[in-house]
Amino acid sequence: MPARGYHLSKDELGADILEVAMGPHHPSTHGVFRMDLKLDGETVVDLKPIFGYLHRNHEKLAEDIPYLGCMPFTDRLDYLCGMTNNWAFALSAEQLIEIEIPERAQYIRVICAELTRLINHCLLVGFFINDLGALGTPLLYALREREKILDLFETLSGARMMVNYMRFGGVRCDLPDGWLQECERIVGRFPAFLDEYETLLKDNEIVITRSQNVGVLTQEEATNFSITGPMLRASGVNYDIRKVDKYGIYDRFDFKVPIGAHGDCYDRFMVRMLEMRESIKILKQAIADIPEGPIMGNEPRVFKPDPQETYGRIESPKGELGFYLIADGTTNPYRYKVRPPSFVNLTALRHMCIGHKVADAVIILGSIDIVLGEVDR
Amino acid sequence: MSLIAKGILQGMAVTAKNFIQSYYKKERLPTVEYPEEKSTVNQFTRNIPFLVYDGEDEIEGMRCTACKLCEKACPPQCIYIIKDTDENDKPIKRPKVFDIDSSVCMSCQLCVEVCPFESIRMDSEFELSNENRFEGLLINRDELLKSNEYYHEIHPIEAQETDDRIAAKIAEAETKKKAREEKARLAAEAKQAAAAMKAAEEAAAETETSATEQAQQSEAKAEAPEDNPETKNT
Amino acid sequence: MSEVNHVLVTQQFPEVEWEEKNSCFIVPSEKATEVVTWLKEHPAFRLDYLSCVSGADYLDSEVKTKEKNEDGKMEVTITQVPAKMEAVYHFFSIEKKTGPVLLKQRCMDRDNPVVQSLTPIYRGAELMEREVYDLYGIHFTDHPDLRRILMWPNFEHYPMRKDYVIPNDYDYEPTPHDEVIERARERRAQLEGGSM
Amino acid sequence: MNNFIDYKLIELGQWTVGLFNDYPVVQILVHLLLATLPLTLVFMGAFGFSTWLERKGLARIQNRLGPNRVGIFGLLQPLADGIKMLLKEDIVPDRSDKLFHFLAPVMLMVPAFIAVGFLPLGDGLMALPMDSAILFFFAVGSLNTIAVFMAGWSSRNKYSLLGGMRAVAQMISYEIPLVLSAVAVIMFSGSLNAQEIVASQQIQSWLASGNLVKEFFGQILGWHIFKPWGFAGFIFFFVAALAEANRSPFDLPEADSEIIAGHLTEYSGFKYAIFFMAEYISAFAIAGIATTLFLGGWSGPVIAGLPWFIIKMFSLFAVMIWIRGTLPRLRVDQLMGYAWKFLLPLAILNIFVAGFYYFAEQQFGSLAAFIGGWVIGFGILQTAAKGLSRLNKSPTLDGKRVYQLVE
Repeated sequence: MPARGYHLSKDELGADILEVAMGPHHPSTHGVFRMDLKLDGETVVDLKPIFGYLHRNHEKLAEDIPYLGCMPFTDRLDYLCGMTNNWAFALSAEQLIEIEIPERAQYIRVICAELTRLINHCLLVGFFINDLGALGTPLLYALREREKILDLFETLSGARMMVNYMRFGGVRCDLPDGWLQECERIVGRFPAFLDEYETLLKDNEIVITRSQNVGVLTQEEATNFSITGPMLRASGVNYDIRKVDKYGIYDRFDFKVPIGAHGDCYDRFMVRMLEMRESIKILKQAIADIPEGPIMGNEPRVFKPDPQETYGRIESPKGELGFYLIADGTTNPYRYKVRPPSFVNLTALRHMCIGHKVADAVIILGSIDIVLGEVDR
Repeated sequence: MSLIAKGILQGMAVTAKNFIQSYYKKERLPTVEYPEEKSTVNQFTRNIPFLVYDGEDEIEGMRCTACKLCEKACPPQCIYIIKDTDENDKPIKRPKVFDIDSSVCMSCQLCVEVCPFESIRMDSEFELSNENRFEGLLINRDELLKSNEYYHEIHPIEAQETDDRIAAKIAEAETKKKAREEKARLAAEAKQAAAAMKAAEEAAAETETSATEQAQQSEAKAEAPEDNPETKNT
Repeated sequence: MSEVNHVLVTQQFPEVEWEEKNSCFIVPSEKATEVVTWLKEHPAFRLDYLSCVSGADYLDSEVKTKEKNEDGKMEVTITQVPAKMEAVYHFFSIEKKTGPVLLKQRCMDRDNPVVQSLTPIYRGAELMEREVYDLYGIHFTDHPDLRRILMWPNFEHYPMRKDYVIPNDYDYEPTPHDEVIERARERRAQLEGGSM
Repeated sequence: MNNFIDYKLIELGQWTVGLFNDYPVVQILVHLLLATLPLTLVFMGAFGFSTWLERKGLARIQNRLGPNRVGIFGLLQPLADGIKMLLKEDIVPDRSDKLFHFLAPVMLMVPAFIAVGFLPLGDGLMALPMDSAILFFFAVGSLNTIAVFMAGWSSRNKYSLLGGMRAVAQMISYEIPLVLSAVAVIMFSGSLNAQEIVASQQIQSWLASGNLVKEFFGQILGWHIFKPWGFAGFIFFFVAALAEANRSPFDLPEADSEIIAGHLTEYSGFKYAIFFMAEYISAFAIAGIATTLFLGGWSGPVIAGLPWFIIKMFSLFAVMIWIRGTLPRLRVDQLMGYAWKFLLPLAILNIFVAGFYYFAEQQFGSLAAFIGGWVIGFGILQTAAKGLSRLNKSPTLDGKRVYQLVE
């Protein structure tokens, strides 16, 4: 039977190359993302990522809105981590107007950011194992735990994901009564879940054979590809913006940065598991130390910063999330640029996938941890 | 890997534990069966804005004055306000049209934060599905208007705070008003006294100037709070 | 923001300009590769990590500066700022944990902006430069794969440019505001009338 | 005797056939119907029940509730699904090979039902009584490779094609360890007849002794799984059976996270349902044959016969569900490597172990052979497995890792 209907091209030896468009509607491209694969049998010989299916030109929108109005839009960048997105934007805008943030607000910000890290990492690990082919079980355990933290966010800010909680100079509202106790209880129980999760997955022979030595990025490559976040640390680079920039009050907490040695998918998975444990350490300290006091400096809602440029960045769960703002003396930002971690991390996708099997391409994509809201913006 | 893979068996033990515990541990089965059983809506939940009115009558008790601050603050521009006019085409402080496009609204609460009259607040109603994609999702003024009692029901703490704030404002306005009246009275008395004094002491003509000055000063003070917008509104 | 030892750079490369206001280097395109390689290798900088590539578009504008002259009167001076486009690079050093160092490639020709691509040196710039090309229309020479990235391939405009006019596409996605519906209807009638 | 259910069923059948003694042609037809119809109906029902069981079990493993809307405990869900599938549009891709696209589900279902016919459901209860039933079972079972490949090729979808190719490679590879691990059993019982294999797993001397306790344990202790080679063989057989039935962790032909649904991508409506049914019935068949070969077939205490067979078959199926709810999927090259480099040598070694065990039993008696077999035979197998996995391991795969925590 002739192979009519398949897009086949030949490689230099005359063998047939199968071109597969994986996505934009595919179970494991994590949104509307497309990979144009060229396959020799099952081996990936070329890969082209195609973006833009979720593009809404959020940067252009922001140019017509006052600074504060941009805040709810940042929630929708990486829609799993509203809190850290808020913080990154608030941090950059606070550099423009140079205001003091009250002590209590700083602590609340740290607590929220670390809770977000827990949410993001446990979801990512769940999806990663789902991409490996486990029928959703680890994912649903992760979702079960995430739900509790989302409930916390709902009590705090009124929304589960689109929090819009941080403001320039502080946070929107104070912690409700009993919130800290509830948070402490949930954080205290989290390690038990992590233990269960590790028993389920860490030593699993199939997980090990599938993910070790797949999608390896060496230290030099990772730096050169501008990789950030857990992915960079899995490659063995000790670079955590919480430690380097010490933004907020991160210098007050005692925590460590987990470092992988191989830079493969298994390391990325384990680094995230370990990061969750470190986040719990930070959370416990922050909950114990949080002072009473005001939560907001007295900054006007609408302000006109002097013409200047600023770049603020934080360690979001996915990597370096930066906001590059150009102010022109009006109430709206002249230029509002997001440096999205998952978009930049995708640069290395092609490099990591070539030579592996189709199934590996899927888990490598999963281990990068992308959210299309942030990639396409 | 030997004949029996230890990691796999460990994992299977975990799933077996979850399977069994899901029958008797609430923590292991967090599912809520939605239409029959609704998960308790948190009192801090926000979804779509609504307008608060006081008392019985929707229109009379409306707190909104159509100042359009929320319209300006709304990032996706889903609020649409037209000021009401009376029969003489004179604008009155009340919206004739107050539409919120719930398909566009992103529940950011910025409108609530800018509202100086504590009028627009967030609802926690989440069953907003509608058959009509366009007109059905456009919520108009009459649908948006909800009583203060309803507000107390869904957000008790916040509503109490709002009420306290309003009460404080009213009280402040009252005291200011009283102070003003008091001062006016005092001034009038002082004037009278001065006049009397003037009359009495025309012949003597001694301490006249100082009394007039005093009266003028207190009059100026009494007039000052009149410009305060908050006192006007309450 | 940490202090940048800019004198070192301007001594080495006299073409490189140091802009005090935004504390950034303005590098002519033809020198960009050389400067960046030097910065990457030099022990005082070791800029091994390119964090962010952004574009910026400035139209012709006037800047009013108020100054007190000798008489003590406020005097307004108006300076014309010509239109320009910039590709802005934020560098950090992972090794020395310093940064950011800003580097701008500026082109005054807004109609056909061309700058030097840094992708051969920092592979992480690949997608970000493509994005700048897509949204601003800045061409990067030596870029390995300069295509549209977020917009579709046969899209003609550059949406982030300041003079980009947002098309009236209410036809496709009407919202329930009466006014908007009316506008959509008008436009549809206009189109139908035109085509028929 | 305690397997009276089987005898009653056989008697019922004989009585029905006896009704038509005067019409020999009709009698043959009735005989055929009696052999096939109950089997078809029972297994179709079992298919429905098992989809419910699977969905419910997976849900509970994942801390969900599972289907609970249609009928009590959602028991009528399979029926609702069936009706839904029937009402759905049957989409055939425009450029597909329509004939083969249509034939593939049929082609998959027929061998699945034939394979079920070779299962010894009870004492004397067998739809297709045959001396070489086991051989035929494997022969018929390997036909579904062709069906899956037909489905994959004729759909003209790249994912289908990949799925079909994977299916062929996988099923052919796993056929070999599957049959080889059965060979040990066949060697030990000296017959290809399914009923005789079951009989060889009953300790006949204990059953005839009249002692109730001995009768009780005589039905259990003889199962091959309690012997070292039987235990190892059962593991090999079960693993290979998972691969043969396309069950997780070997569900590569329909790997949903990689190639959408593999060979099923372009199937919809009732054709999809037939695929589904055929797959479940082959899973039953393979669970049934594993029961026959290693778990003593229908033999069991108190009510030997059909009930025990069904219990064992469904337990194996439940284990399959459990595995599906736990494990991620293997990669295609690892899957092949596992079959050829690990299972195959061990299955061959297992045949030798079984042979030695047989002679040891003849020479030193059952108990000595049992203890010696577990110590020596299983030790050999275990060492071989460890050695093989060390040989196969890629040099860079280091299993457990230690992570640095730095400031």
